[in-house]
Amino acid sequence: MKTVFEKTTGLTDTQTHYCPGCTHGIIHRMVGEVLEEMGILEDTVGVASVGCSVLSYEYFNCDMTQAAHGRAPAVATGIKRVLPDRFVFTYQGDGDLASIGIAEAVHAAARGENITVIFVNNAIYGMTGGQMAPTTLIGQKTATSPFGRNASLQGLPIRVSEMLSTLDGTAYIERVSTHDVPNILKAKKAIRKAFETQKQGFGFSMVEVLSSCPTNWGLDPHESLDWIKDNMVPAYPLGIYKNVHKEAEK
Amino acid sequence: MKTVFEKTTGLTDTQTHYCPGCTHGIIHRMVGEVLEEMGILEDTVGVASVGCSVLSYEYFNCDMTQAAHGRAPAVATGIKRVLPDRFVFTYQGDGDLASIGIAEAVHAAARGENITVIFVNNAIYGMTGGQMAPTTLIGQKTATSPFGRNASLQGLPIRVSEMLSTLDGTAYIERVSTHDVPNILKAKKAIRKAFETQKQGFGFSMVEVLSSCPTNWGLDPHESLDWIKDNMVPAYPLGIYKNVHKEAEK
Amino acid sequence: MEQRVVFNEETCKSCQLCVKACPTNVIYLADYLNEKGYRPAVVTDQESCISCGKCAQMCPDSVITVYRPEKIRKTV
Amino acid sequence: MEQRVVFNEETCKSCQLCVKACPTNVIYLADYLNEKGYRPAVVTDQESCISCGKCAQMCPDSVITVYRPEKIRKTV
Amino acid sequence: MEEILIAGFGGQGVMSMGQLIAYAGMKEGKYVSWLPSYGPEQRGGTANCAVVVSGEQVGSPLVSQPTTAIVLNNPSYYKFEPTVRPGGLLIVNASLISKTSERTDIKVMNLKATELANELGNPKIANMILLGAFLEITGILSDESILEALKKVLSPEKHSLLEINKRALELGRLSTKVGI
Amino acid sequence: MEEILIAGFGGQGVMSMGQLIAYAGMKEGKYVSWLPSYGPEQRGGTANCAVVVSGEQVGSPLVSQPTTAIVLNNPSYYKFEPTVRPGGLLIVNASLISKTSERTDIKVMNLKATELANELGNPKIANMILLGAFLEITGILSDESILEALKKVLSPEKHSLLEINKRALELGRLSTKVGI
Amino acid sequence: MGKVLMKGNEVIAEAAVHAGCKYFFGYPITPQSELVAYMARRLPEVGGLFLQAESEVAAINMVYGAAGTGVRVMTSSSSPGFSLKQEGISYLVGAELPALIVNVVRGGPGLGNIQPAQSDYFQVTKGGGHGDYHTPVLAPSTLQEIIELTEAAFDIADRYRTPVILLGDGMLGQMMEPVEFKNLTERQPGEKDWTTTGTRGDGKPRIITSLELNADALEKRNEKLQHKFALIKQNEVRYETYEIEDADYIVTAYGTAARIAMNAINNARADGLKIGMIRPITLWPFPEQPFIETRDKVKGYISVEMSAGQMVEDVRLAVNGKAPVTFFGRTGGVVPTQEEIYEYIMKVAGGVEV
Amino acid sequence: MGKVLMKGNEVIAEAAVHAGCKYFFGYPITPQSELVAYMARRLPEVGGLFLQAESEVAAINMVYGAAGTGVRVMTSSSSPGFSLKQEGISYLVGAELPALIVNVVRGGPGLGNIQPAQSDYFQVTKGGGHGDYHTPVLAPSTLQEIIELTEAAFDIADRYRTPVILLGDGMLGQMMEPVEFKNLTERQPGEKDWTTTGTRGDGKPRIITSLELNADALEKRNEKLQHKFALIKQNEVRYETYEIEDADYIVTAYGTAARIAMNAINNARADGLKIGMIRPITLWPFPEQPFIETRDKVKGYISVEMSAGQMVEDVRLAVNGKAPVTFFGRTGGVVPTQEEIYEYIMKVAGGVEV
Ligand SMILES: Cc1ncc(C[n+]2csc(CCOP(=O)(O)OP(=O)(O)O)c2C)c(N)n1
Ligand SMILES: Cc1ncc(C[n+]2csc(CCOP(=O)(O)OP(=O)(O)O)c2C)c(N)n1
Ligand code: SF4
Ligand code: SF4
Ligand code: SF4
Ligand code: SF4
Repeated sequence: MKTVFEKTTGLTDTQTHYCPGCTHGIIHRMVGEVLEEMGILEDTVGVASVGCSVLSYEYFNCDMTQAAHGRAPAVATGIKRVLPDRFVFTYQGDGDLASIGIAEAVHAAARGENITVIFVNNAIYGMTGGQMAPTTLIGQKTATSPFGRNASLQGLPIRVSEMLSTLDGTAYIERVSTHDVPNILKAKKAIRKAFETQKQGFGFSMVEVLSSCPTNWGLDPHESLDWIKDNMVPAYPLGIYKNVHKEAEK
Repeated sequence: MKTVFEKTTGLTDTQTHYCPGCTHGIIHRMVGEVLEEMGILEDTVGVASVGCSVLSYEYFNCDMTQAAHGRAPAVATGIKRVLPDRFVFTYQGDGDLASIGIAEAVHAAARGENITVIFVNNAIYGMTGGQMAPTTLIGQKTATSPFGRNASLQGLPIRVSEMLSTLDGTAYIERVSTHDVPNILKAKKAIRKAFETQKQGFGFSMVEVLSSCPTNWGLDPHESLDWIKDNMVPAYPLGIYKNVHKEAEK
Repeated sequence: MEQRVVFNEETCKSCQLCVKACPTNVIYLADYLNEKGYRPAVVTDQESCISCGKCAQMCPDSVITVYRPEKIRKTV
Repeated sequence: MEQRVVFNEETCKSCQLCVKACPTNVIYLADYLNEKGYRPAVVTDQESCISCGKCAQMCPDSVITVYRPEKIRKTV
Repeated sequence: MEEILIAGFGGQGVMSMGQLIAYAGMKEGKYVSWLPSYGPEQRGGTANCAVVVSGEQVGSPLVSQPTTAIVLNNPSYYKFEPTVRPGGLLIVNASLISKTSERTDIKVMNLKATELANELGNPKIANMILLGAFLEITGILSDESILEALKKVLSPEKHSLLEINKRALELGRLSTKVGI
Repeated sequence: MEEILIAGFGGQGVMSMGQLIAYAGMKEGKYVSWLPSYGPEQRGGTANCAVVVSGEQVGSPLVSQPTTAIVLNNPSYYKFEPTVRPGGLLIVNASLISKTSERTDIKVMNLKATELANELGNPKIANMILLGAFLEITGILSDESILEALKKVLSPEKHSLLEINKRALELGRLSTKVGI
Repeated sequence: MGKVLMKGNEVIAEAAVHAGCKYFFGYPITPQSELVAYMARRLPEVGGLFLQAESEVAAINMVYGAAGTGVRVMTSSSSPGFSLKQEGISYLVGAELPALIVNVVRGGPGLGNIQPAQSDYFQVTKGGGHGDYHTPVLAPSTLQEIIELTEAAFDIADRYRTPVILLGDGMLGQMMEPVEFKNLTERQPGEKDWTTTGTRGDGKPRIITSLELNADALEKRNEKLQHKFALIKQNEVRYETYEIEDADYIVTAYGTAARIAMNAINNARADGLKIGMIRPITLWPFPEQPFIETRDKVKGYISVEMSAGQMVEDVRLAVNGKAPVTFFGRTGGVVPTQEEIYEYIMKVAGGVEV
Repeated sequence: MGKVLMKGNEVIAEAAVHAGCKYFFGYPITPQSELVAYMARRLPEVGGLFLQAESEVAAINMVYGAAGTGVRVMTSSSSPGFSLKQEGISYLVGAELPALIVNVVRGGPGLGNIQPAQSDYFQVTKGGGHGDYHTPVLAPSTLQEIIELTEAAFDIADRYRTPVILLGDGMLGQMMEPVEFKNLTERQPGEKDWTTTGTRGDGKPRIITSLELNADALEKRNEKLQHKFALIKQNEVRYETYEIEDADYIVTAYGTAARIAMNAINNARADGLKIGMIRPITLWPFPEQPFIETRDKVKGYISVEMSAGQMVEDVRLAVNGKAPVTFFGRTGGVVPTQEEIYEYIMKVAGGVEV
């Protein structure tokens, strides 16, 4: 028998605390696989943020630092500037990156920090029990938008990939999804590309991954995937927003 | 004799503390004139930020609140949400808005706060004695980029108007300059347009004004205007980046 | 017949994403609980598994290992 | 001749932006200091001023007031 | 003073069981408190709440040695079975918990509540059956108070569920006698 | 202990005058300190610095009652003329300051330093002329120390300016005698 | 209205609404998120406004803006988020703006955990931000008291033009207990002649600022602040005493620790020991008086805290060496049981001094 | 190298470089901007890195990241900016990361002004952030001492895995004074077996975190921290005494206030009064010993501060009621003159107790 698929050594054996069907687990796996496949697990320092993924430091099989809420890109900057030859990535939710941490994200991007940001957009705050995120969709009900997000009250969702792509320091930015296998395969390619970008020293790379939160969306895991497809993908178009590799080819 | 030009009642009689030839004074005058001309001085609350313009609360002839460094858009949000029928504006430098305060700016913009931001971009920190701003040009020497700003070390300048324009909550964004009389006249029109945007309740309006800092650039006032024209304008193209009025016409 | 798809049952959380992802519908939830209190996903009809790996791609908890039978070349 | 362009000399900071902006080159710096220690901008040749207001547009310190003579219509 | 600990998976209704007791206690003029476990750890594992019903002002709402523990799943059983105060009561949902307590210093009640609930046509009200048993054995609160509390806790559109809840309570009470 | 206050517009070289004194004092083995006024208020108005030259460890580098004040513009004159310690010295750049002190308890030296500097061909070295006068009257430091300090303070490419600075110092000394 | 069963976090929110607070700016954080969620639902009902800020920093500055218009406004957070508000709190004090700031304390330092703690005592009482300032700090110990103190907080804030801190902990925030909202007349802030709402009708432009470049002038302002602090010390001290008249030993504790300690004290009394309690309700100003009145009579004080020992310093300052002061504490989110407090009391009062 | 004349801010920077610090992350703020500018020029010369952060919040978190790799790293700020670092400092303590944090204090609260002050004493000594923590605080009073203490700060930071604060003020930062960089051997941090630099060669993955969801486990960690704090208290207290042996009154002051007070004391001695001085050099741990040794002999203590009275609390705690403690302070950026301190001493020591 040939092994078609087995658990990556990029992850530890610790079982995750994520809710059943939460796609954080899929994204973890992909990152772990990329680190394993590129052979850089030993040369990587990951930065866990505050959110459901805070304990990701127990799951990724590499050195990990836990950062204050929103500050992962600053922490990553501190690490990378001291150790420019290591791979440094952050793993951040949308509350972490797009709300409290948008300044650190914008500036790491603008400085062209040679780091990789895995940005998990699940349109909600998972960890704290389902509050509105900057990425919450119009009409979406959350603990802090109980009547549905209302554009005139709470404004419109921030499309982070689009926004950061306007910054000259960014090298690779792609938005992908986890709602089915073909998209997951694409997502992994994007993550690989992002780490390759870092390897080549091109600067700031980010993969925005649309992810589910069955618990706080109040849907079962499979419905959640449909919700991503039907509601999030239209609001957050998938695709490559910045590609230094393309530009380099020119 | 007919009066062609006299000092606006939008400004108090207090003499400013700005350096000779600093264009902060011109921008103050334009804002004061717009408030006077629109007849809204009594209905306006301005928010002074931290930077050379911190004392602008003594110069604008309307109610003023002084905000912590970078937080003027949050303070303005607090005021406007309580008093939606008043005009609320912030007056912020590029250190204040684009560096420490970028999160508050992005989020006020994303929420579509119905406020007007006067964003004075002089490519440097004036108040603290000439340190690098996020808008400092490549190669520009400052106290904290003594060898000239280096893209690979300090990243590339942030073009704030371009970035914020990607946010759906923004209604009017224009970049103007103060380097000669025709541009000053255009700048004033833009400021007027921004306040009109607020009047009509369209959401977030911002005018980015390219401004000089003769003292910290080490140039005389007139050379400084040339420096804006020759160096800043190419890096920060003038023009309208977001125009809800145009869209409304469609 | 050898196992084509193996579940580390103790780590399964019953989310059923594998169940929905499987093109041949061979995965189902067992009628017992694992230590964590979840009904683990299982496959009994191993022959029907086509070793496509989709369940494993979809599983958030890296529960699944997938094998493909070697092509057996017989030289007559 | 009436004053077309009037400087509030005490508030002038000698920056000379008005001097450069003036299309008729009538503004210059006085040879005395104001209380703040600056040589204020002044115009003596008021006739040459065309009341264009450019100096005032350019002045960061709102030092300048500009007047235009009324057109005097004589009915013969 | 009753110090009650109720534990199980999230979704088994352990939190609302506790709130019902507290509510009913309040209605009957007692001092009460309710304290949930909270935070992310409850996600994977167990959720629990502590209820104190007392004749005096409640000091600590924390319950470390319950007079009664009601446990609805295996992990909760292992965690709380040893903590029950000598002389206290342990109520076990035997449908989901295989172990039986060997403690002799406490009263143990094993109830196949999920099966019973299924019989009533709604597996979700296993918690009410356990509650009925608790009320029967301790006798600290009347069914009326509990049902009044239920009316408060259920949103109006769910008042149709009152009836089945009532029946579940009764079944729970009954089961303590017939020893199901 | 000499407590010196030097004040004028930014750009008149008041800060560097103070640093030269401190440097020279240090070279001569004295305890010294130098403290600038700082912050935005100096932009529009006056800049000043305080220098202490002492035989003992300097406690406060602040100078509220100077033994010598050197003032280079009107606002500084008004601010500091009254603060000079009785028996102290006030040196005034009379080219830019019209008032004359009427105090009789201090020594006042009015010097048209800017005119003198213009005569030397560089209006910017008025400060050095005033410094020369200060050194001559107080005698606390030698010209050598000041010139050595100047070498430290001037960047190498500006060492060509040493000569004119030296002449300015001498002119300042001289002027106290001839009473220019 | 009768008694209702509510979560502490929700009680704070509802009490604020009762106190006339219509504006809330905040950011979610466990264990106070229910407060934020409650406001999101509740404030629209009373014509108020709830806004989720992008961060705690933004939230406190939104509060600053809103407070400047004269309305009653609040924010709330828990320890790490509260730390982020320090600059803003210092600004509120400097600009003399009234507001309510809630800290539902959790285990620290750093990210710590989300369990109940009292380890932010220093931060809230000594001034966690820069500059010479204090803010009144109210520490309820029951949910009913939350109602009373939330209202008092807004009144004090307006009366003295100062931010006020309501200090709870995860247990108080998460627990339910019967509470009654007595027939309150909705309170309104009095006339404020310093607000920035546009000059319309009120004359000359007004300025809200904490800047004063001139040192002498800033010192004048600071003297005014210090005078205000002295007034608050004089007028607003609150505390509760229990059986201190004949006490040999006095336990001192606040908030959650106090309610648990109370049980331990009752048990000790039942066992014949003369134990009393001083429960500070205002942590700043700290109630020195009951200590001054008892310090020459008692054999000692025992400070019980859910911290490594913070309030105990204020106890020592109040006792001023006149009697021994010992400390019992649990940290990191561990809530002490009444049994262990009882044991500690027995150890100390039984003669074994610690 | 001989004596050189430098600004205090630059001395801090150069001393840090001498101490082997090659990484600086910071944000400009008066009156410490020269430090930032100096580092921008200087660090590239030694193969180090200077990075201007987008804010103080980002700066302290960059420091957190860099500290985790094991290098010597620092940031600096002044009061409002320092307030913004509180969450980050609490994280550094929680994750046990060594770093140097400089606060060149200015007048507050709020935006205040940029003149010298000592009004952040509480913030730095009691823990301005959340949670049970302390950080060593070193307060130099001359520019020469800055050199010594900056080096000590890095050593303490590494030895105990803790952030250390160097506390100055606007005057110390802005003034020039001769200093001498003695022939220092460049210090290197020792081996660190807890860094996250990639596992390459060092085995299993390592984790840097301050999170511990389990309360009992977090309490264990906190006990470890408290143990560390106790060790620091035992080993690292620094202070200077002056003529305390025969003193009737002892003035206590630190930093700038101490150097000014020293002149006043000398004048008082010259006038025949027996005045001594205790100058705390570490503000935390506070030097209790010299107070304990003198408190039964002296007639009183006078705390002189550029604040409304903060360190005076620690003095009271150390004196513990054994002698009167009075306070003299100026605030808002006003630096006291030696004359007024002298007068105050005369008033107190002359029998008029305040
Ligand atoms: C300074 C601070 N503020 C708030 C929190 C509380 N908090 C923890 S996680 C979180 C939001 C997480 O949401 P997101 O980043 O979207 O990640 P998710 O949990 O959805 O994966 C918040 C607000 C905190 N820990 N620290
Ligand atoms: C929290 C905080 N950090 C830093 C400062 C110091 N500071 C004052 S103004 C300023 C920068 C101002 O630059 P900019 O916004 O560009 O305005 P300009 O002075 O150039 O007009 C800084 C860093 C401060 N006051 N508060
Ligand atoms: S709360 Fe949401 S994001 Fe968090 S683990 Fe559960 S499903 Fe995933
Ligand atoms: S420092 Fe620059 S920005 Fe500030 S007032 Fe002077 S010229 Fe203007
Ligand atoms: S996807 Fe994984 S966790 Fe979910 S049911 Fe299948 S095997 Fe279990
Ligand atoms: S532009 Fe204004 S300030 Fe400048 S010189 Fe002319 S009048 Fe004076």
